[in-house]
Amino acid sequence: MIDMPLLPLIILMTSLGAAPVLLALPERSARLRTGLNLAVAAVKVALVIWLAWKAAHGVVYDLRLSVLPGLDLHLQADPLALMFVALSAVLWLVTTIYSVGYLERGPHRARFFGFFSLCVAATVGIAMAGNLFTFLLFYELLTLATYPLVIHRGTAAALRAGRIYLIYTLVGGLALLLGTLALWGLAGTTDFVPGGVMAEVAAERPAAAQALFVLLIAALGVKAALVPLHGWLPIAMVAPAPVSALLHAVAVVKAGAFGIIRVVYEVFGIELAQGLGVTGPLIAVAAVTIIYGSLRALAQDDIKVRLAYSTVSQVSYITLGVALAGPVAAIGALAHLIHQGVMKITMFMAAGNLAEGLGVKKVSQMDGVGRAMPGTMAAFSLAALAMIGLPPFAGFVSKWYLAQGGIAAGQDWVIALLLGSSLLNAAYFLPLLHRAWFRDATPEAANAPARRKISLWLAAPPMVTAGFVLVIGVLANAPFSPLEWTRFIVTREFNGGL
Amino acid sequence: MTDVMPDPLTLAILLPLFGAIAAFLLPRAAPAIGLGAVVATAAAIAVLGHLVVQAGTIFVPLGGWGAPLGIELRADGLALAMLGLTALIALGVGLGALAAFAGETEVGGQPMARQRAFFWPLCLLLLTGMNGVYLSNDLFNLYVMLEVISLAAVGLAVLGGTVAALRAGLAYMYASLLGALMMLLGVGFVYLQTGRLDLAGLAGAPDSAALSAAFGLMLVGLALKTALFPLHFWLPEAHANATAPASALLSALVVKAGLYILLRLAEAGPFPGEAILTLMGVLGTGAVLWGGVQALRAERLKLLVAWSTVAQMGLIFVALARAGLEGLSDSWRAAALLILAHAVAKAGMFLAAGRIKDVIGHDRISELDRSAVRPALAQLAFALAAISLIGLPPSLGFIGKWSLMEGAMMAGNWHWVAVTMAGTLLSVAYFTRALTGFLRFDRVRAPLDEHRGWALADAPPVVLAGLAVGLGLAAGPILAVLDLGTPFGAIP
Amino acid sequence: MIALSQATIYGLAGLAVFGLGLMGVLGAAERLRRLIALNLCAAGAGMVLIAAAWRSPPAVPDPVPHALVITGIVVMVSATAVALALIRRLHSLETDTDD
Amino acid sequence: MTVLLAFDLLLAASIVGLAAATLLMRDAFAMIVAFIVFGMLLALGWARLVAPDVALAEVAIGAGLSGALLLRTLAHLRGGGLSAQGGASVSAPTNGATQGINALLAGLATCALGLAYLGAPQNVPGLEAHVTDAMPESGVTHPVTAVLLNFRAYDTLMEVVVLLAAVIVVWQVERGLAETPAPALGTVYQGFARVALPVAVIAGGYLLWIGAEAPGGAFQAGAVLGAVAVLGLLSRHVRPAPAHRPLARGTFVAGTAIFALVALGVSGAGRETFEYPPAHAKTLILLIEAMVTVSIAATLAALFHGREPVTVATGKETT
Repeated sequence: MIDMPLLPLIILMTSLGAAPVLLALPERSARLRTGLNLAVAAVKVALVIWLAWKAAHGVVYDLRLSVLPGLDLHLQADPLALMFVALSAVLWLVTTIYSVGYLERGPHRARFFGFFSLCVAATVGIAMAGNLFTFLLFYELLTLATYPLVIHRGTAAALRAGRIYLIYTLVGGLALLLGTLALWGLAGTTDFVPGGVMAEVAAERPAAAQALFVLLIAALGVKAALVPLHGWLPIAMVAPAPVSALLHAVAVVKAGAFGIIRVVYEVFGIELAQGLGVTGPLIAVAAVTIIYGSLRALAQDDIKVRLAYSTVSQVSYITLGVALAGPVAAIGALAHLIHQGVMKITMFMAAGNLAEGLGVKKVSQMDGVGRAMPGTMAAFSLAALAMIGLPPFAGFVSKWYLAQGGIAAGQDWVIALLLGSSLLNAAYFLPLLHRAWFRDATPEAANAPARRKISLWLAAPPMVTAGFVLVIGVLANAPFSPLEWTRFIVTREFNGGL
Repeated sequence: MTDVMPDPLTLAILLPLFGAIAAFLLPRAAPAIGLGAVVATAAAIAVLGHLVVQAGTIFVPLGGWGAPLGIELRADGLALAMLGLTALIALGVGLGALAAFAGETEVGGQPMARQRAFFWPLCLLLLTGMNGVYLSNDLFNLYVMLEVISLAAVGLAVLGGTVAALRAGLAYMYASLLGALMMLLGVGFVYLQTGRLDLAGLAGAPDSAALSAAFGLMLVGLALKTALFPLHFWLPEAHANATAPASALLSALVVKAGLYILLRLAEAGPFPGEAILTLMGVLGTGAVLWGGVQALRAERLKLLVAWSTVAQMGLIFVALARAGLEGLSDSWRAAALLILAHAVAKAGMFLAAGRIKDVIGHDRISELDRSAVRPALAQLAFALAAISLIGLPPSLGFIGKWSLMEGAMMAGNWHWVAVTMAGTLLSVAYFTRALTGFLRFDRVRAPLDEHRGWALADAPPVVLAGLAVGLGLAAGPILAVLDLGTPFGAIP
Repeated sequence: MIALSQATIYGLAGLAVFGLGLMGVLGAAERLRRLIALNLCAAGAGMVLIAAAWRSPPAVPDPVPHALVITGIVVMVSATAVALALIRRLHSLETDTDD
Repeated sequence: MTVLLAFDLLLAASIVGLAAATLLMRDAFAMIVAFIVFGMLLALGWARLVAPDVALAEVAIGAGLSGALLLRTLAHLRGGGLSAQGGASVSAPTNGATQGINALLAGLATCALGLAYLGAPQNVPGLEAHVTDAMPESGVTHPVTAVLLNFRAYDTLMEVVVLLAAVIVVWQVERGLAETPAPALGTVYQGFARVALPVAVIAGGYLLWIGAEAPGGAFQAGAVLGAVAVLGLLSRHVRPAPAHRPLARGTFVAGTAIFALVALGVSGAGRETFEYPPAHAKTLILLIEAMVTVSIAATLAALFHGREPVTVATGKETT
């Protein structure tokens, strides 16, 4: 195969370049738009596979563009980046298919798909950012690209949600800017380097290093929805279903979590972070978020809001695993980054189908929907069971590693935390499944005028991702499974500490 | 310089002048002549750029006399960057003007045909003045150039012919004249002290009361011309009530002339003290906050954009002050980057605002969302420009703000970082008001008129705003151009 | 003690005229009056320049400031004409709409 | 010496006094008259400082033409039916306290400037020595003309550009034929005009010619010729009509165009822009001055007339 040093850039440009074209396409050119969307998404998956194949064979990708003296825009394709890029490429393809069906007759499709594409480009940029400066750039781009998606419906409620979303994320972005500036000022570099770049600074000015850690984590914690910075996430549920799916599975929330991984491992270095005594508070925050999110989820009647609080809780598993500072926990964290994405996207797409097909938006309306939409609800149920942590599904694998990691780190209480969380997960998901499968539909619901048959564009994607949930759980130990990949990454981050 | 004939510096000034003359003589052909002149000027600037890259700073002693007796033109990286910027914006605004003045008549204002005919001579005279300022190395000549700019700018500000525009134009005229006259008296004091008029004459001058008076007068005069808070009173109405292409030129370019001269004065030195520089930063802070608050309260879109100019100009002063006198030899870069960023973005934004106003029929912010017609591309251009003005990556505005904050942080001046952050938040808040109007749909009564494709009129704002965002990636080359001929001496 | 030369006398007078003009610009409410105040500022600045051209009596005065002031006068009359045109136009429009 | 010094003191005091009086006059007409007298006295002061060119320019343009422009505008404003007192339209009234603070600030600033002026060195060499050295190569013998049209010709070109800009803006702002005719001159004055016009033309030509060697030059000559044209307008010898526009436009730009073309044309072959070949310097300078004079005269007259002569469709044009 020929060598393509620009491959990461090309992958970025597939969606970045498609965005303006999609935006400029007239509203009526629906077919052209769909074709372009799918083609670009498919090409991207192919390119990512190619990139992974090359990278696995030792090709190093490293692209730099000097922006200011000493500051580069830096794209690279380390294993961690590859993992996140692969996740976003695959899920983007699925979500694009779903969106085509979802927005079939809706207004502003040009705008939607343009920004949708931009959003994925930002995610790819975040994944492949080789330094915090580049990360910041795409992090802000993500904010901007998602805003029009969140307010897509253009109602007062949507705009209010959008405003809250913007305020949270832009303030978080400002904090990240300040943190990046401070890192640049203190360490003289913003590069992501395994083992970190802060050793000297921490030795000389530990207080400054601690402050910087807090600042950066808080900045990223906004998007990662760490309590108490999570306020925007449940409100942003006014967005159309595919947007919520993308936001929760790969784009926004994951960008925050991914940033935390980069900062802890490659800006500070896990040992330094431990030495600075900042991982302990981070564990505490993560633990509180896990429990708090679950408790709030219990009380929600709106399906999407319940799922949103579930995300608050589940994404903090990643933070927890990172902060536990052991290789096993790290594997759990990284694996959960992928697993949670696949599970959550399934549930959101399924929830969207319920709303589209049956007009069901609340838990209390879910009686008997399993019989009305068996495929969709099967996918939903599978993902929910996985989320609870039932073996052999994906969620179980990551929770297993997290628990092991907790023991390895001497924090046995983590097991209690995970068990408690799983119980709560069960408490807020099982009633849904019970209603869907074991109760009869109320007569009004059965004859509701909102009922319509959903197209294959909508029905297929959640079933496909549910298939992923099954496969990555059952085949967790197969080569090239997400779990194996994370093992490989963690080996690298911990300098062969496994 | 004599090997090239005639030299591109003079051409950069005289080509637009010839264009203005031709456009005035042949009103019907004015748009074609105007665009041709802008392109020719850009070509001269390209030649000049080639020379500056090769030789560094270039001096042209006009008439062969040389300073101090004669007037010298001087071109270095900073001048080159400003020339290029001005040509770019003139081209963009000129193309935008083709569409903006395409209609027949406007209620209560000048007939469109007259606006079209008079826009070009004035625009080209403005270009003559701007390019003259960038290349000038002589204090009195700078005063004359400022007056050329003033008259052309006033003409552009009142082009629409409405009462509001005329009132604002007259207030602008008075402020502009007073600023120029202060500059003139300052020049008198310089002559009193040094006996010469070239900028180089300032360099070796001893610190004295007369020189302080000269600097004081010139700084106040230029602050008035650049609308530094609290001398900004004339700007919002003048910029908001002009027709869109004129607003774009006024906001993007005209206010920059004063700033540029200020940079040149600071370069020539001796700058009258740390306290004055800090005061400029403090007033800049005032502008950032007051301009931001007023933009939040503005009822019309163009007024919001005009107030944002006040805030952004303030930010440029903060950039100059960010690291004190010691740091001035680097701070000017941050200021220059912000000048470039603001110019490109604001030109795009005003053109976009004009398009929005033309298509929707008004620019009342609270009622933008009632319109069934949505000029999608103009709104996109507005949003893109806003990204740069807010300072989000990767825009040029971001690079400018980054440089500002980086220098302030390195010098330990965290208060300037805080001001920048506050300004950023304010700008998010006020631009979101406009975006909300663009994106809200539940108050529309009539069926929505969907985006149906491109109109040529959308291209200039979209391209300018896109450049404002994209040029951030070219910050490296831009900085390299700025450093040609090492303005402000060697890099510290 | 500063020698009271012609230059000093006219220079200080020029500053005084400039200052009066400044007060007028800041204080006057009428358009014409403010314009005349600006013209006074210009005259004052011109006086300072001409005074700066004045050396000890036997020598020829420096012609450069003279040329500058002539330029200044022409520039000022141009600006005045523009301002007056604006004033006239505004007056017409305002009296029309007031009716 | 002391007598002269006393005269200077008295003159300077009168100048300042008239400046103050101008601003304090309540009646707009009186204010303008005071301003014109101020200009005359100022010219006298400049003559005392051996600046005859400047004095001439001030009388002709600074006081004369500006005064005429102001009076014409006042006539327009009063023709609009306003009371004599309010002749000048009132903008937003400023409150007393603000006015007081402004006056105080302006006063303080002026005092500070005065102190700085007194502290400035009195005998710094200016550029006179440079001028004297370069005079032989300038092509003219009068130093001020040499500065204006050779050493700092670029400034002068831009000054003509300012005039051009002014007339463009004025035309743009106002349009239409004057529906209320300019204050016509009585028959006596018309007779006077018939005699005065040719005399003034000759005087203008002379001023232009003499400028090369003695005080005078393009601007003064242009002002005199401009005054001729103004007189022509007032006496109805000249009636601007739409058909005159191309000619008028051509005349406005001629000075600028020739000036700039010569400046560019002489460059090359080792010479910079504006660097006249010594052999042709005088000719070229005279050519430029002649064209500039014509342009200035036409421009000043147009500024006085104040509107582009176009026919406006509507019966009652909202001028």
